[in-house]
Amino acid sequence: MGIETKIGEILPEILTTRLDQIVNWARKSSIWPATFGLACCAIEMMAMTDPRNDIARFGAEVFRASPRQADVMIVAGRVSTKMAPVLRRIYDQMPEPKWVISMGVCASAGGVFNNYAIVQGVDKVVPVDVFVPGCPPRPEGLIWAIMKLQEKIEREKVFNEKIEKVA
Amino acid sequence: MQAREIIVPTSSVSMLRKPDPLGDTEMTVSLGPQHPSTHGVLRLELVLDGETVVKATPDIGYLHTGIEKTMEKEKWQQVVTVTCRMDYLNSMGNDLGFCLAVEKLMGIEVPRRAEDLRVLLTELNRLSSHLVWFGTHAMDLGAMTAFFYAFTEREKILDIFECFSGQRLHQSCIVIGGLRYDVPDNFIQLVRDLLDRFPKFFDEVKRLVTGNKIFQRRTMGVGKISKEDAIDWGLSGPSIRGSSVDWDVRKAEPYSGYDRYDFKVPVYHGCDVWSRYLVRMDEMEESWKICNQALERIKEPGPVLSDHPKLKLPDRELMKQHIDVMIHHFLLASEGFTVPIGEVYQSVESARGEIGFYVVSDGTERPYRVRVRAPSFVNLSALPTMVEGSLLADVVAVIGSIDIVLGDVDR
Amino acid sequence: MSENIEQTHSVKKHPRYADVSLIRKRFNGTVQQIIEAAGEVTLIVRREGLEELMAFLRAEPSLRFNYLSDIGGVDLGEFASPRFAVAYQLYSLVHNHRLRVKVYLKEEDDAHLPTMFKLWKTANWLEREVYDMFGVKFDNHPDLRRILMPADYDGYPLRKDFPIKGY
Amino acid sequence: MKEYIPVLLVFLFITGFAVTNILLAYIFGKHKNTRAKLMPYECGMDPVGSAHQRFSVKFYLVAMLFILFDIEAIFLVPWAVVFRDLIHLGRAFVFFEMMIFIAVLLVGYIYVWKKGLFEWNRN
Repeated sequence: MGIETKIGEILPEILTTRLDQIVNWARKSSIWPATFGLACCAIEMMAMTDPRNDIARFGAEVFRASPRQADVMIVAGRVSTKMAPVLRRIYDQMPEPKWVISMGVCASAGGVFNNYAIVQGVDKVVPVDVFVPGCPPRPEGLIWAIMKLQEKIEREKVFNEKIEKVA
Repeated sequence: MQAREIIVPTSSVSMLRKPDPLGDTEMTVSLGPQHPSTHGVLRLELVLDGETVVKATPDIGYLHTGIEKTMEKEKWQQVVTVTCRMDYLNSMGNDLGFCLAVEKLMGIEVPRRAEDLRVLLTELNRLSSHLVWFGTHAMDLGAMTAFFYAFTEREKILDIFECFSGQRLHQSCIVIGGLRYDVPDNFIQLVRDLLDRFPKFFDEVKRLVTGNKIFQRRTMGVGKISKEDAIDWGLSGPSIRGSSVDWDVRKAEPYSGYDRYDFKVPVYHGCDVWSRYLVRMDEMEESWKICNQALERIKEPGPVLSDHPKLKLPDRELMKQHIDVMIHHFLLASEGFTVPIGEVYQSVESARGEIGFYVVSDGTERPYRVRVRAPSFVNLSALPTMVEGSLLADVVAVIGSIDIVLGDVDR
Repeated sequence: MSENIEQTHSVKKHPRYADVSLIRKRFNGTVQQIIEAAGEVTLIVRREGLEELMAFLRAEPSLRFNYLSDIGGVDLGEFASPRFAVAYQLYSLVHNHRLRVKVYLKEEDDAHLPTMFKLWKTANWLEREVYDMFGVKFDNHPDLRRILMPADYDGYPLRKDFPIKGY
Repeated sequence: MKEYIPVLLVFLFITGFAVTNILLAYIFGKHKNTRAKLMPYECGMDPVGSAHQRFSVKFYLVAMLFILFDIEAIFLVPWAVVFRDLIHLGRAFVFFEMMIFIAVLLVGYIYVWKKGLFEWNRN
């Protein structure tokens, strides 16, 4: 693992939590989503960036096309079985600290379509951090999800991660 | 703990690159499923010579949802919730198409007020769909501000949809037999405010993009398709009206009372991205005119659901006294109604073109087969002829000009 | 036949569905049945004479079906003798009338149909979708492969014996 | 020589800022080089063909032209800055001296234009 876990052992606990908070504050206040608009939720995702319910207030309005520069992948829409390997590939190609928001019922659990073509829930393909209900969820619903993700990032431990001895 | 990832030393990745099959300067690029300018999950396999596109083969199916299979297990009245998720930008156009097909099969007359309301709602939906097209098409070519103008105006239209049906995108309020419920009383005032403010917004936006020299240079003479090719490839809607074919389903086969409205069908003869752009901009004005006329008509109250025994639930008081009315109500609510055996093809002018519903019924309470003729699917099949020989940057302009929605393409 | 001399009027008032007396005379052998229901005309046609009929429908000045709206496949049931039905929805931009040509196919003598790509280029993708969903083959089609399902998918989803959740 | 100290300081500050940023990111970043992550990004598909191919020459020519005319613009800047101090040599002389320089480059520009290097899609 990275050098930061070594630092975690040297520095006392109080110092690393302070360092944690700084790093987490930096990460949470500018989450760059990767454009992964699939279906109707993508239209509501676009509506989230328009001047009325503006996501720029939370620092997440820069939609990066390439996964290399993205922090969060908002899976917006129904994931078909033909698209699942592409989704997994894009998730793998995103650099670490990465998160996934599964937007809408179709991404979270297959939604209205319980048939041969749709993956019943995107957590079968990638680990998901925040699920957003709604079909499609309102733009405010997605902004709520990003705020929930920010709270989750704040609580993450960056430096003094306990190293489980892998058998 | 996450499954252990195999840490691979970077040096061994180079062997991953397969030997270059073509061997010469042509390069195969995948304008792939995850791409900002493909309006969804379309994949274009482009063979490029320098920057000129030599060969383009669209690869679709990345959003295939098996909607036609799902329709076969839904009851007649439930299918509406699935059709509006196909072309999610013009959901009311899809519902209207399906409902008209079934009404034609059952021989049902829809009350006049329901027809006018349906026209008003589908035209508002066409406006909101054209605004999304306008915003993303201009943004693909670099004009960022048009997106924000268009989406703020669209939010006002979605407010009207929400106040009326509780849902911004998939209203499913158009059902077989008319409308699910009547409009609230402040609906007419909301639409009146929207329609009064629309011309001022539209002129400003027109100056912003139509008058923009760069936008004109990027779209004139790009993505040409002649009139014969347009008819041969089965284009429809604004894409075919940009190649000088004067065909609009609302005029050719008027449905839901469209022959009572006077509006012009814009046709341009440039056959390129620029003329398709102009067709859609004029279409927005025509839709505005239709909305105004429809708004006058829905002022006087009236029923919105046809009183055909299969469709209208009997009223509660009568149900309390007679057992047969109770049974009728129970069967209707639990099992749904049956549609006589037969097949019908009904097409409707959606924002992207002619969306056709070929409904086959075998007399039970579920449709036997619903085949949807999706305009984006057919318009996309003509993309290679428009794109081969042009530059890579023009591919983005052409995709924007045929205004495809991948939910419509892949169904 | 140059196209631009024909002014395609969309306001011309015409019977919405074509009169079939001319077809009945010329193609008595291939046309098995003519159904007029729900205000629409359907020709039930045998597969053998299909190509000449379609070429005639497209070229005949009084009919002039120059626009192929749709090709729809129907599976009539797992054990039905003519199992598949393929319906061509034809439309004439010039005369503003429609016609449906249906062909019934038995599964035993491997359901195949001549391609309509020569007459209408839009048939290319429409036939590929019917092949993808039903397994009806179209001989000398430019490139008959799956269009919506993944390329190596076995099974034809829209057949009645295909379970809705897939295998 | 002394007046070049501030330039040196600014130079040091810039390189220092850039280097520390990259170094911090490298040190504190979590490195997990899985096979999928190191594969070239092709919109989510498998990479086909290799990127090291012969490009057509017009890309190189356009780059060279840009550098050429860019340097021409850079030469104008010092001339414009000291223009007032050279007034005593005679106003017309100083002005036309630079115009000759620009005229020479203009001949090159017209030649390139007529050669059709700017028509991009007629390769």
